[in-house]
Amino acid sequence: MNGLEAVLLTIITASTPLLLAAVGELVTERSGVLNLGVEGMMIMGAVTGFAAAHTTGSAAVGVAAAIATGVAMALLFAFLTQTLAANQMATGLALTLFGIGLSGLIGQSFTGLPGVKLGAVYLPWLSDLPLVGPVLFAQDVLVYASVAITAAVAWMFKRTRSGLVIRAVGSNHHSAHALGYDVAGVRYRCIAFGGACAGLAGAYLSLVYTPQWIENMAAGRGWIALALVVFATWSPNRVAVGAYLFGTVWIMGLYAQAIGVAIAPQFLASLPYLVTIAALLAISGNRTLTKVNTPACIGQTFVPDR
Amino acid sequence: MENTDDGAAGHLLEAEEIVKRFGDFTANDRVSLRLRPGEIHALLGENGAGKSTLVKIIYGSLQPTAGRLRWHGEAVTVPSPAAARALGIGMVFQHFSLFDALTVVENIALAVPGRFDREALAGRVARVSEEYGLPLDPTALVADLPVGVRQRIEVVRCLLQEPCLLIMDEPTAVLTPQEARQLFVTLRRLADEGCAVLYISHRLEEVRELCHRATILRHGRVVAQVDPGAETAGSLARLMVGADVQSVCVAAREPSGVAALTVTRLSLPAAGAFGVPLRNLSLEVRGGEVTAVAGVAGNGQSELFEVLSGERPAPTPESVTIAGEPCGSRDITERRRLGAAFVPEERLGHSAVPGFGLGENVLLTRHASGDGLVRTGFINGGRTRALAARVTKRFDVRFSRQDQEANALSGGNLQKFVVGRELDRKPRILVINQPTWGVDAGAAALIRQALVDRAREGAAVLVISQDLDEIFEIADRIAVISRGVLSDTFAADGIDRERIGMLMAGAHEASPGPARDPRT
Amino acid sequence: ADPLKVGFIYVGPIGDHGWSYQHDQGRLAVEKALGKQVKTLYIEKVTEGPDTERAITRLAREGAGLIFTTSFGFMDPTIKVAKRFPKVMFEHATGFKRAKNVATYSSRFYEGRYVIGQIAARLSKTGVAGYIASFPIPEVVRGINAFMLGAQSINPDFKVKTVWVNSWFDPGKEADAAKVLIGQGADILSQHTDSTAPMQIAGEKGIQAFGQASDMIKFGPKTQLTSIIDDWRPYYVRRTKAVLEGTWKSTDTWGGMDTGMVGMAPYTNMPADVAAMAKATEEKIRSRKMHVFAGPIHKQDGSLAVAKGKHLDDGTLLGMNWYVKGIDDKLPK
Amino acid sequence: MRLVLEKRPERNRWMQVASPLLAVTLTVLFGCILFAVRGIDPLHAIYVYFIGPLTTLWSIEELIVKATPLVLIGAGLAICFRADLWNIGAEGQLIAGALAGGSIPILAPHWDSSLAIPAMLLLGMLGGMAWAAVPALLRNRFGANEILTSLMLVYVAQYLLDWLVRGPWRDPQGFNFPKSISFNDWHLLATFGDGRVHLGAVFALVVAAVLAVFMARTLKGFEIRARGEAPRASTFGGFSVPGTTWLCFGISGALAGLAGICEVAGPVGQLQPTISPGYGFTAIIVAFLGRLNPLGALFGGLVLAVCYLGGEAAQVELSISEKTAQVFQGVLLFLILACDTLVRCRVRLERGTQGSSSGQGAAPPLGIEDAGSRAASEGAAR
Ligand SMILES: Nc1ncnc2c1ncn2[C@@H]1O[C@H](COP(=O)(O)OP(=O)(O)OP(=O)(O)O)[C@@H](O)[C@H]1O
Ligand SMILES: Nc1ncnc2c1ncn2[C@@H]1O[C@H](COP(=O)(O)OP(=O)(O)OP(=O)(O)O)[C@@H](O)[C@H]1O
Ligand SMILES: [Mg+2]
Ligand SMILES: [Mg+2]
Repeated sequence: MNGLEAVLLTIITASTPLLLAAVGELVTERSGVLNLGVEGMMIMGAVTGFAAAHTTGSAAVGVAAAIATGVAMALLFAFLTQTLAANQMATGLALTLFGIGLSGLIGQSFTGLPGVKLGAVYLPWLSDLPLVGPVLFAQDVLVYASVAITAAVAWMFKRTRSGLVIRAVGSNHHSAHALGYDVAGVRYRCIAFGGACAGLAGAYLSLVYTPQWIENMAAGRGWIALALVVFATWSPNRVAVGAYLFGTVWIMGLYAQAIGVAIAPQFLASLPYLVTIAALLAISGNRTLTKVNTPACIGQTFVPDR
Repeated sequence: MENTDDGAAGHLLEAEEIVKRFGDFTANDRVSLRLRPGEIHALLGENGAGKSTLVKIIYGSLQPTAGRLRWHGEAVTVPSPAAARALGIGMVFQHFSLFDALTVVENIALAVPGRFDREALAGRVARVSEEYGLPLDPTALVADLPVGVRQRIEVVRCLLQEPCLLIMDEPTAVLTPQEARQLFVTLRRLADEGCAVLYISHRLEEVRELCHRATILRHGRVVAQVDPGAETAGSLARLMVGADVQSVCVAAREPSGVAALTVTRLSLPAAGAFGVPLRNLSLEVRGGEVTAVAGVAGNGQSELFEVLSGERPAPTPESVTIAGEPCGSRDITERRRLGAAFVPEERLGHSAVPGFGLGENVLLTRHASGDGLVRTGFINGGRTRALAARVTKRFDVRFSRQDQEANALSGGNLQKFVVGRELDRKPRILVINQPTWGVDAGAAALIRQALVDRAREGAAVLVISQDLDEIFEIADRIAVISRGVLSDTFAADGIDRERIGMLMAGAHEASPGPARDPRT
Repeated sequence: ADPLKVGFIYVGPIGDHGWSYQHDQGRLAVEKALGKQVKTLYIEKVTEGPDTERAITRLAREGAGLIFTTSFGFMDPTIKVAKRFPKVMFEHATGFKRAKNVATYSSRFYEGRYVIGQIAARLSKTGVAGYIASFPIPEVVRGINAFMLGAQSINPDFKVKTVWVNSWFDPGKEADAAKVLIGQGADILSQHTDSTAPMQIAGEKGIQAFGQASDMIKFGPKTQLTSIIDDWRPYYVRRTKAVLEGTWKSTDTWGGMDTGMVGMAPYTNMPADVAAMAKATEEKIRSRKMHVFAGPIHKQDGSLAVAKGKHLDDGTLLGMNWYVKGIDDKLPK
Repeated sequence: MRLVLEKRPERNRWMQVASPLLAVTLTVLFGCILFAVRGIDPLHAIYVYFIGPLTTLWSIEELIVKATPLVLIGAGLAICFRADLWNIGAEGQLIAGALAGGSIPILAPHWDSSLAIPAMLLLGMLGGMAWAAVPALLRNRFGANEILTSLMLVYVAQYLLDWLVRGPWRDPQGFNFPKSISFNDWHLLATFGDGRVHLGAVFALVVAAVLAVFMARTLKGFEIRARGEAPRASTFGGFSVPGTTWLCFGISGALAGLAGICEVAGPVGQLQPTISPGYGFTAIIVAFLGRLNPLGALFGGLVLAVCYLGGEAAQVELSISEKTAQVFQGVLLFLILACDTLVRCRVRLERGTQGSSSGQGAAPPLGIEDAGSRAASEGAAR
């Protein structure tokens, strides 16, 4: 394995969970809901994914369990914010705190056990190409899935009625309600989709990234995914770009050390967070980028008249 | 009254004994209504009489507490707007149901069943809009469109469904007289084709001109069904209110001639993605007069208001002066200290904090105006409440409990309160945006009278309004705003509706008026 | 008589399969060895900070007669609580502050590092090892130096590449670091962090690795060469017995292979001659025939650290903040 | 059947007090079920968890020690949240305060003066304020989302602290271990009796009371409340949006910084890589439990301290994992939010008679049901 290839592979691994979580949150936010619980859904996906895979010996079951857990967590959020009209920020924070705690509790009996690794899928012919072969075409299913989901979401927003309805609900829930769309229903589904993606991102952590269960293994990735959505101004394509850029920064700190750059490791470790802040600044300065996509109703509670 | 009581045969829609309660409040109380194909039927009533509630029930947005609907003589339930559309009912909402961030064709697609095919639908939109003379660009972003065009989108959206019943909730409130006339042509044509129209409006003259029949609601009950053509505007108003409406008494004016508020060559970029830029605005408001800025909503009125009030700074200090002081960069509190007072358009959330009591809402604008409400940073609760009591008493604000929260007040009462709060200060300059928007006749008369009285006491009053009736009732001088450009100011008795309508539509943009300096 | 209550304060979860796990193994050994004579109590995941003092006090109040506080960050709180409970004996791991009723203990992990350095030099084809390090503190620097000295005793040109992950336990980052190091040409991995992630990555990439703190063979049956094991069992049993017998005294123990505190997991996945060499070295260190930091040792800048015939004293080892000659990386400051 | 909310015309005042109590009660009930499921006598467990910590002087003192930083930070956050500003980086501000205030005992260890403690407290507050000023600045100047920026700064602060105590501020006599020198006695806060309750507890009481008055009685407090309720109206009232942002972040940052310096000059007594077990995040729950009222934060801080201490006691006495305490916190916060709905709305169970509420569950996760075509099919059926 040569150096460049290794670096690219590491970057893809570091970026995939971010992309998965961010694209799910993007759909949620496009429907006008801000779910700050990504971190919590992700960590719960990680623990249940690991537990299910370990118990059954099948990584596929693990992935399914992670998705189901992500959805369940998301539905809890949806019930509080959509049915009970609770504050979205506070509920999202609660979801994160709860997820971190509960995952620890569930994971107690699974710490230190070897996991089931989701294997790579070698695409025939393509994976034999030099450099691009192993980097692009010999990845695990979830890497392909992250790209496919992103493309599907982009297509959905551009071409389909579902995408149109989601954008409408996020842009003006009063009008959408007046036209007869079930605002809460649409949002329930978008939140659930976000949960499924976050769960999948969690599964990636505990089944691919480091195939084992470790407490708090999401390590702030959920928050970075949230920042990525803002950075991408709610565009699926830009979320993908952002996730990979971010993965690169994440890895570059380690890479710099391996080639012998002596900088305080604390500085390199805080680089991703500083870059996130810088990216947020860069994007909030650019008004044309934010113009069309920004869901105008984001974070607002909607209780329809009856 | 010849066709009110004949048999059920031939009726398109019958609403029978509809009751709608919101909590303890009854918005519709056993309302019955019948519509025939081809009939243009007016629904009249004061604010809060229950008109919108009734049509929302017909359109499926709301479910009745009791009562029945019949469609072609058969009992139906309309569980959702989609079901209503499937029956052939279309509706243009009082507050539009459009999406700023979507294109015209996407907005329309949201109300049209079937697969979402952008190109095919754009073709249909173009065809229908041409057929009815309502031109639309399907790819334009709604946010970039003026209000008149937005309404066209709503109408075209209904027409695409080939409706048997078209409901229009106050469609002309935001139109220029010319646009309104164009709409009437469309509506008459639809009626000729056999479509029934249920038409809600506060403009009694146009109801008399357009509608075949009228149902009048008061406090949620039907009080009369009449042939509007056989009534006068005055008699209709009496039916609606249940008493004679006082007209505003305008004393002879003695203008002081002093410009208390001036705007000079003010240009301002659009705020945010969907704002309107202001272009080279100049205006003078003199003491002793009511000056009005007419115009269709969304043409820069809010921007003008914000830059006058100081919520947005002007580009140069001199571009706005108050009482002779350059104020462009001063904040709203400093402007208030110079004797200016402001009443914005939006009552809840702008004029008043919805969750605060009336006392705290008095404090909102008067904490720095020398009433002793705040001493060394601490709020004097007693004085604040006393002041609120004074305002509510003087302006006849009705509420159920002292220190009631603002959002529990009805719209008209809240408007009386926020206007009263400012007038109580006896401001030398008053800027008020849409003073009686959505306020019923009684309250509107009271507010307009108070504005005129204040002007006659020597204050400079600037009224920004889209209601031409109101403007002609109280204004001494009139200017028109359109797409962020302000026309010259005309004496009220030297200009007619026709000319104002043309200016509202943007006529002065095409032919620059003589007052413009050709070099700029 | 009532059983002696023995308390343990852990910094991590006992399921971390690293540091706290190994200490908890010690607790279980105490229970097993002394049966009804003792009862053990523990609190896990105690943050090093305002909560530490309370957690220790709680155990003392519960009637513990001997309390092990098993993380460096527990040092000052241990001393504070010990003052208030003069009848309770305290044992603080890896610290340097003692009192009449506070003993300290630590172990010479670096001895094992010398052995794995030799193995690495024997087995590596590229002549480059990757080293995943936690923090640039003396303990870790000492380990890197010992590893390098061991390797140089076989192959004087051996190279080591270090990545600091700035954490004792961050599997994601450790995994990333492992991949980066492999990409940089390392064909053997050593770690001074606690998670098993590098072992798993090495396995995936088909190279060899050394475990840390505990036997990680479960996570790399084909990967692990050996592992340096922290074995607190003999020490904990010995000290508890001392309390029971009334012979406990405040002492400072820095035990190496000779005391059994540092152990090596079975030598696996390597040719027999390499294993034999490793065993021989291990035996030499255990029997004190050999000192890992025996002179001559040169620092990175070429200056002499210790002359031939002598070895570095414990004071220098405890404060070690320089690399030995032959390491190319700069030590981050 | 479906749950239907009806907005109350006015907030229910009785419910404002009752809802947090209801939430706590429900959490305890949840705990009973959880323990019963795990085969532990629920009544005994609840006693150990929630009553035990209140029964001895020692544990009450520890309760106060634990609650002190929570109340200080929670009261500040309550103000921020009231203004609809989401400062979730209090943990970072706490660290910044500890660093700024701790610089005195580390850089001037021999400065033994009665001014030393006040100077440390002041610097601590300034440090927290400075760290909080960054998200405020970024929001005011660039419109950057304060939730994300303040959170990212937590990580940065942690690494900064880590670097300092392993590098420049390391104890020269500490064998290179990551910690600063232990603060001299004259740089430690006074304690009460021989327990660990320190001056910070007094600050917490005073801060909660002063802030309660500040919010209810002063124009600045009014400004903050108005900003949260209706930002446009507050601008119209003459209050500048950036100004309020500065104010709220300033107050909450200063209080988090104060909590930070009180911790290091109190129970911790030095700088080290970890100085807080996540007080900055837990204080978010405290603020909500106190219904975003500074006095309520006192109540919230004590409830959470009981949760923590009870969790620890349960570990020793019942061998229940410490994670249970964390789950409790999460559940508690959910229940508070759910119960809060009762303040604003009436909740009714309605039988689903209308067509609009049926036939939605079956839709695939992404297939947003097409309202038009549904209507068309219904129309055809008729
Ligand atoms: N063929 C089309 N006709 C009309 N409008 C379109 C068409 N395609 C896209 N749009 C509109 O253009 C806007 C941008 O579309 P798109 O889906 O490309 O956004 P994005 O992918 O989120 O952003 P970006 O293209 O900047 O990455 C959307 O509002 C979309 O509805
Ligand atoms: N969702 C609701 N909850 C409670 N009260 C409501 C609700 N919707 C409307 N109302 C009340 O019902 C009454 C009738 O409202 P409606 O909108 O039908 O009046 P309207 O006749 O259309 O008035 P306008 O001329 O102002 O449009 C008003 O007093 C209004 O405040
Ligand atoms: Mg695109
Ligand atoms: Mg209406």
